[in-house]
Amino acid sequence: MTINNPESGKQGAAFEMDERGPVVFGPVHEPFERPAEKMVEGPLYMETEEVIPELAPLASAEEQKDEARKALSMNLDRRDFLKLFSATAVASSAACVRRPAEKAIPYVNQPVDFVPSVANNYATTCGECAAGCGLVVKTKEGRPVKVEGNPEHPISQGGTCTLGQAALQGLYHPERRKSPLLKRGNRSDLISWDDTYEMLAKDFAGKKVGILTNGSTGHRHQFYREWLKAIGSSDSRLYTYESNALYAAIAQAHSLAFGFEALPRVDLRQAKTIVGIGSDFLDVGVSPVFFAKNFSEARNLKSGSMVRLVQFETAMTITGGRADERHVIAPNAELVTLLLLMKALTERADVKGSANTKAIAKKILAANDAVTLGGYEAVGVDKAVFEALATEMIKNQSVVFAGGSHSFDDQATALQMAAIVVNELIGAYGSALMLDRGWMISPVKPGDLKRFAQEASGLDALLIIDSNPAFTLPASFGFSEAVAKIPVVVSMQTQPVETDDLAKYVLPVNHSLESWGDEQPAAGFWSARQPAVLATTDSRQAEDVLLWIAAHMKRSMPYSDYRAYIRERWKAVAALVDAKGEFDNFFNAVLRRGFVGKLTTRGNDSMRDVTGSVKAAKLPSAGTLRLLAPLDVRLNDGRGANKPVLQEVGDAMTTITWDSWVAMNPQTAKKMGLRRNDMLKVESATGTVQAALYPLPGVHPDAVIIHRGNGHAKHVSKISGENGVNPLALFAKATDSATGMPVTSGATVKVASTGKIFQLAAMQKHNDLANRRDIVKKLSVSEAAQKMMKRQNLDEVPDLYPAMYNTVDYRWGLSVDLTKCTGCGACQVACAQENNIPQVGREQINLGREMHWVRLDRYFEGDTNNPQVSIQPMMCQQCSHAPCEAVCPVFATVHDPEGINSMTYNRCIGTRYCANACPYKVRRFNWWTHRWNMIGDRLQDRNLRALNPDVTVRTRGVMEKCNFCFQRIRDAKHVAKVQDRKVMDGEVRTACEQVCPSDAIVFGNLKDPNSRVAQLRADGRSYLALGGDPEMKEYGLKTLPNVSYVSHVSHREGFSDSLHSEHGAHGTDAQQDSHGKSEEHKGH
Amino acid sequence: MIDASKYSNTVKWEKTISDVNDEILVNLRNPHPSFYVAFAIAATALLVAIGFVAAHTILGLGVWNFAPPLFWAVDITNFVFWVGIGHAGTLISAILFLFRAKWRNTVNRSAEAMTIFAVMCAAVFPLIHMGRMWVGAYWALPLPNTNNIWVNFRSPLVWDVFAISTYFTVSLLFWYIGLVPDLATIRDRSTGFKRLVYGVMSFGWRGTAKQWYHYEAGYGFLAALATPLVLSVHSVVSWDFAMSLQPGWHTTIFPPYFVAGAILSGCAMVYSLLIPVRKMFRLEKFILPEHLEACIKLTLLTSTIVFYAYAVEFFVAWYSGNTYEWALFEKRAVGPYSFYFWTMVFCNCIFPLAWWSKRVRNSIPISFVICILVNVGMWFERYNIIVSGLVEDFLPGSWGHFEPGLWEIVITTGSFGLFFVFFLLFCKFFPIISLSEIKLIMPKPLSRGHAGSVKGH
Amino acid sequence: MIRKLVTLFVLLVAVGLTAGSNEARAWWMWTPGDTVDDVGYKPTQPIPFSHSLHAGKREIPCEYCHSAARRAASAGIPPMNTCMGCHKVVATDKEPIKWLTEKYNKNEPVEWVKVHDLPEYARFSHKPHVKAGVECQSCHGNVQNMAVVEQVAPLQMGWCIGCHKEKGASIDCITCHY
Amino acid sequence: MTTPMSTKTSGIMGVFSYLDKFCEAIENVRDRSDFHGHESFSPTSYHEIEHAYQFEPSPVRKFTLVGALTGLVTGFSLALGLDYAWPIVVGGKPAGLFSLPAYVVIGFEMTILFGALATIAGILIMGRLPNPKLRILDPRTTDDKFAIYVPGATVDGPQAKLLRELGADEINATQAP
Repeated sequence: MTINNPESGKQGAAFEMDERGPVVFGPVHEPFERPAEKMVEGPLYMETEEVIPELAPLASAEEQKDEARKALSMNLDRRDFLKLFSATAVASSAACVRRPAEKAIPYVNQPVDFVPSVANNYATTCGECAAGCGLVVKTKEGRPVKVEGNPEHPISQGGTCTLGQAALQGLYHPERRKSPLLKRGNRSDLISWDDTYEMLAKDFAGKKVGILTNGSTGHRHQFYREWLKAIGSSDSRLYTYESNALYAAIAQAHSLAFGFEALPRVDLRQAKTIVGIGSDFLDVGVSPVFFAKNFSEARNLKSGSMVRLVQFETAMTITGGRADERHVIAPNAELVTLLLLMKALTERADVKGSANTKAIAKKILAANDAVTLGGYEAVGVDKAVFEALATEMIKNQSVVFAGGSHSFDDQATALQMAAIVVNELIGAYGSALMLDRGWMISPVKPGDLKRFAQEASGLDALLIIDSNPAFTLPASFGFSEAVAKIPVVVSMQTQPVETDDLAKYVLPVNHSLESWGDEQPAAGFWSARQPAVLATTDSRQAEDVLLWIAAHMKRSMPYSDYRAYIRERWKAVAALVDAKGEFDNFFNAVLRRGFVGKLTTRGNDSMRDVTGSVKAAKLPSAGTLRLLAPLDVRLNDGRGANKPVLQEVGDAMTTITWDSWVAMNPQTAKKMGLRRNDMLKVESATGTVQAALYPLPGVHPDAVIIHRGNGHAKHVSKISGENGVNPLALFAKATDSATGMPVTSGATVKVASTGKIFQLAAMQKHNDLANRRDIVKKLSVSEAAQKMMKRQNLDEVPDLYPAMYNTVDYRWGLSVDLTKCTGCGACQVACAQENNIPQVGREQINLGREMHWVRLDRYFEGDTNNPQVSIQPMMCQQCSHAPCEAVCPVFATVHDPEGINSMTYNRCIGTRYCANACPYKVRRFNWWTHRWNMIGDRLQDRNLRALNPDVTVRTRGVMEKCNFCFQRIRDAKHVAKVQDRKVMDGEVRTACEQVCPSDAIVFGNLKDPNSRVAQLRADGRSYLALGGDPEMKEYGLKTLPNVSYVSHVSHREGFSDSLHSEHGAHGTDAQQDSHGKSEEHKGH
Repeated sequence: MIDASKYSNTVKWEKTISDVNDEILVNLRNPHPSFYVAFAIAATALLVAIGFVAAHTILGLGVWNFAPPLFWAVDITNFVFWVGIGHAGTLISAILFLFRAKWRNTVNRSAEAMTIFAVMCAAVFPLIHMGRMWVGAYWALPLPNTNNIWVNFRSPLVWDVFAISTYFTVSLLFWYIGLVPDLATIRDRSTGFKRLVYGVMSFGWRGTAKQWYHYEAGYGFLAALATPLVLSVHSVVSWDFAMSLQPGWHTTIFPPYFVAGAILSGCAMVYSLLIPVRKMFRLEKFILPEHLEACIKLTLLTSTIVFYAYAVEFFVAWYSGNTYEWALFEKRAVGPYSFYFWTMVFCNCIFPLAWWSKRVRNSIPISFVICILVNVGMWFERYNIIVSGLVEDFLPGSWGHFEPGLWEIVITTGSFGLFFVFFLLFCKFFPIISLSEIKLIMPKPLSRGHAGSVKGH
Repeated sequence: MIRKLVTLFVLLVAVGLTAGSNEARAWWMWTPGDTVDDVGYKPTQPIPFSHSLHAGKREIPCEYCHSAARRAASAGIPPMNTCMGCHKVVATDKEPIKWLTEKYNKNEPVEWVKVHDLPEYARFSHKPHVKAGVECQSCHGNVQNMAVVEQVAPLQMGWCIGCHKEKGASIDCITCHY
Repeated sequence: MTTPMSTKTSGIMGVFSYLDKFCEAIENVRDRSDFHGHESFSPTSYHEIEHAYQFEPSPVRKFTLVGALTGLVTGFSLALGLDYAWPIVVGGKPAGLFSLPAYVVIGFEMTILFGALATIAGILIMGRLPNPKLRILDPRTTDDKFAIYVPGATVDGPQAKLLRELGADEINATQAP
């Protein structure tokens, strides 16, 4: 992290900010905000209007604004400057011995807040999904180079998900349209923005104009409604749509149950038991980072216990992988399962909840009597399980999460309703679920899609803004047909999408990092969005386009631009948080910090009788294969598919990149005579798709899982076009009646082999631990609680050589908590962005040549039908006795006195001996020249501008690997040196630590015994990978890594024992399929 | 004072030293047509491989088929294989010289030539496998530079650089110093330009008693120096593996095991080269069955050592109780790479057992086939060590799979092309059998009766 | 005959060397190790800006214009508004200043030629060096006496290392290469 | 077959066919003053000839020893010296004496290399090689003949007579080498 102007005061940024004026932040209540445990020097979040006080202290606010305007207008120079600065001029004549002359081109007028080669950070809000996580965008020379989570932001708490982390690749995507497009018949012409406004103004005049847009919790939808009204249409013609149907279902259920359309905010810190019924709250859920942070905190071993996650699911999700108890249920049996749980609860006398709730529960159970009687067998879970669970849930503070994208069927809203009832019965509302204070705003209005389907035929014109329903809705939904009848369709997108094909006008709009805006993730909590860079192509902010159209229609709205609108609306926010003083100061301070809020409260509602919504639950039909089409964690509904970095982060469970795959239970596959990589034909009444098989342990025998996200049309993107398949083609027209959202789970399919083989680009070739004991160590909770009490010194190893690190101030170390890591892959994306790691594409991945500096090793153990999952992030272990260093003939990799195993790229000659010698196999070799400046024929080629200028770009024939983000250590040390102090704990955060939504990674100085990482390393639960069993005086390879792992702790029965028994020796079927036979040593 | 050689009593020579020059140097005039065919094949293989190497230098190493967790595969297999082949020459010249094994005099010249060309083939692989050979060639040597940074003398690869270049230099000197008198012989038999060339190459050797005397002394010292060198080179190469922590690599038995294997492959290669060369240049009367049998005996000896090494390696893997080590060995024997393992075992250990029978030993066709098989087996031994040692090591999450692809095959073939091009050129332009040394073991030209007639009288 | 051969050989070598010398030099230039230093490199700049006048005669401190040196990795080339700060009134009659003013008014930057140029893989930061009290002159030479700036230090790794060893600064590879 | 007769003979070649006769001749003539400066030629290095001359041990061994010791010192000092110039920690092993075992390889290889080069130099220097001025006197000596060259003698001189008595097959007049 870079402090922009360290000389301005030794107090650090946080104080300086407060000195700036009478800015009052609304009190952010417990338990919402994480208390600042320690002062951590953070970045100074710059916003575009700011001026460094010491340089221009006297300028008035008005002048400041002008100055900033000028700075912005200079951005053109800035970009040219960059172009010329970074590009080397053509080599001079051959006679000249010198390197080609480079030009140094300064600004004409340098913005006052600009120091060359020092990063400016801008606080903003992520726009990749509707969750509204806070971001800090690091810009160098005016160019965003890294997106980080805003550590103070209460929603994301510093984390970002895979998708959010990859926002930069969206910003710099070379396929973004350069200009508006007008389509006439088969022709499409580039038109100017002025013509666009003119033509659209004519087209819209006096017509019934509608807007279909993606979810947002901020002022955007309100603006659209105002605009619709202003141009003479009706504000009811705003249709909001998110392909993540969970928003609509939960909001609808709460609307029905409490008459209040919202999503409860979760607080898991006190929870002891979490029950997931087909839930994917750690995968996609409704706010993945917020949930992951919450869950991770609940996973802390506090006074010897931690939250227990019980998951009932059909697919093998990341959430299920974290479960302490996992039950595989039949496809679409979620509602029945929940009813069985409800039954078990109501049968207990000590059940919580009001009498009203109990009565409703009884009624619901009575209405579904037929189902609950025979349910156990159909679901596949014993009655005893529910009874035990009910006891536990009542005894402990517990919560139920139900539903997810893989279980969204026509009973989805009913499922949520039942979940509300169950949560009432266990008293989750008010403790783990907050509906009365700071509830989460639904980004969509439930039922909008249903309304759209009904009203589309009546529209004269439709604006589709930042939404791609042509791809994300099943073809059977009839979206394309409905839209085709609308005379004027305008598609306003940041990137080319399938929906553009339906439109007459295709307008490129700003990426969220180029936009103004805001989100309100929780009621009363506002998160601001400001541009970190001027539009990188000739795009406009969608809202500004609308304002221009209105102006051309002579129906101007009273705002010069959307920023002005936001400012106007934020006056209300200022009032909400009781901000005193100048509004300008307030607004500037908010932009600087990124958010403000004072949680809104409301009274409790008693539950309405919702029996009618939860009747006629259906028993799943056994024996037929059912298709589930979950959202992909990385690609979401397909919006991430054109980003190579996301395609290349493997799916957590299968480690497959770049493809769609068919996940099936290994035994079902075996029975059908199918093997891994067999190209399958998956056929339903409405269509056929072909994808290769991956037998995935833990999937229900009747389930066929194909993730959404891939299968884009060829012309949409060179990267995602014709990559994989879209499973939605297999779904017949069916919707969840309460929300109108299409069903994406449970289509009956037939699966047959095509006889062809398609090599799925799975990064991991072997899937279990092969009975090895010092790789992933596992502990039961009680053991862990015991070990936690013990301090240990992992570096105490008999050694012939002199001790290291005696004379230095720092010894950098990293700790990875295997209990917390979910395997989401955000660290891989962050690492790729920070360290300029190239993407290599399917063929190379198939060979095993992925370049991730951090590998996510996923190990299955135990029952093939319901395996234990361990995920181990494996980055360079920075061994103190590194086997790789001694073997390098040219000192290209040597040991830094501060513990970093450094890699000098320009010294490397490519013998690759180091990589062979590395027992962790974490070194990566550049087999090819990676091209950075264009999307070439190869998918992995990336935009030159997205490169981090602080990190050397590696050439062909060079080894590379994790170096603990040394550029960050370097920067922090320079700052500390200038301030005559040591680097503080938490001042340097590696990209992976920073991004981790689960806080599984901790980096710091091992020489400081009080640093977080030193504490963790000394914790009895920690161990060194391949470090043997130090308690038994057996030290393994004695590589003495500076990376330590905190053992995987789980409530699972016999969890730690599996280490020392034969339990783990049996290879899973997925592995058997790929290797022919189980070839593991069966122990001694 | 003049003893009849012990050998000349047991070996039945049909030729005298007067026949030596005329009949051995026949290659300089008129080789068998098969020579040209062989040369054409070898040259084609070499040229194709040069094209492939050029392409991979331009495109990048990605064209090869190996990938993490294997960072070495067929490239280093070939390197170790050729270094191993290169052992026989200097072993035969130096160690057997010191042991006064006379049969060596018939084969040492071609064996030394083989050594030099094999080491050249070997040295090519570390260079091309880096992809950017110019950088490697420049930096892997301890040269003064503006960076003020030198090579890492603790790296086995730097040891390799030293060992291989020393071995190559010493072998070359040894071979060439042995050639000098023979080059003088050729000079004396030729005229004009050819005479000039051979004259320059022979340094003006005259064959005076003084020269022979210093020559013999120096040759002896060279042999004494080369003896530990022979044993060290493959030890150093084995440390490339043994100095890492990889299961299957990190073992103390590697140096003797590698040396024995190298001698095995070298002797087998000598035999399999001698048979066609003997035919092609009609040298049956000089390279006698007794000499061939001696070569086979040495091969058999080293084969049993190798057999023992394989067994000990397995035993130690089991006895150590190291999960990683034993899992690897188990996998070698029954895992996906067991084909290579069993090929190696059968070719290197089982088939040579047939040589315990004197009939088999003396049957040239059978022995030739077994020698070829031993060479195949030795190639697979290195392949087995490298590939199976890397493919599935410590962390199952990093495991991979490897099968050689087009580039591997073409470049391997090309290395054989390179070898045979040089070897055949050697056979064409140099005496295949050391003229002066074979004269030493032939019946001495004595006036007292039993030594046969002297030419011209 | 020998003489002819030798002559031919020598001729061939000479021709080859002559033709290849530039290429060979160029090749060395790209070799790792930076064998050719740039000492004495003295490119012609767009306008004859004289450090000896500004920094020497007028005694303007280095950091007045290169103000980022103590705060950042890059010392920074002063933006044109820094020049114009004085040259709005100073020496406005001089040709180069007229040219500069014209460019400034047209909002066009001056394209200076970089004199001190490190390879991209060597990461040098001015900040800690300034903090450690290293004089600008110790690497850049007596710029205050130079009418046209030229490179005086080789700026090669060995040179850096020499000073780092002498001053007891870090000589770890990763200090500059990451 | 034979060297062309020259008008100016400066010596004679006594050519022998049999090794035993040749050795006998050497034993007889080696200490004679009228054979001073004679040279004997043989097709290969029969030890009998060396014995006949009763040579001292060859000085080539000194070359070898000096070369090898130089190599040993060079190898170790190269490795250690560069370590002290820039001590770099690799694999937890500090530079210098801690890493000495690794440098044994370098020292050893340099010993062999320098020793071998010195030995070759010894052979060449002691054997007066290469020397283009000294011509071969009878090409058959590299084939199967033995010969003794006596400078200054004539075909009908006493030396020729003695050689003929000792079993020389031919006595040819030759030019000075």
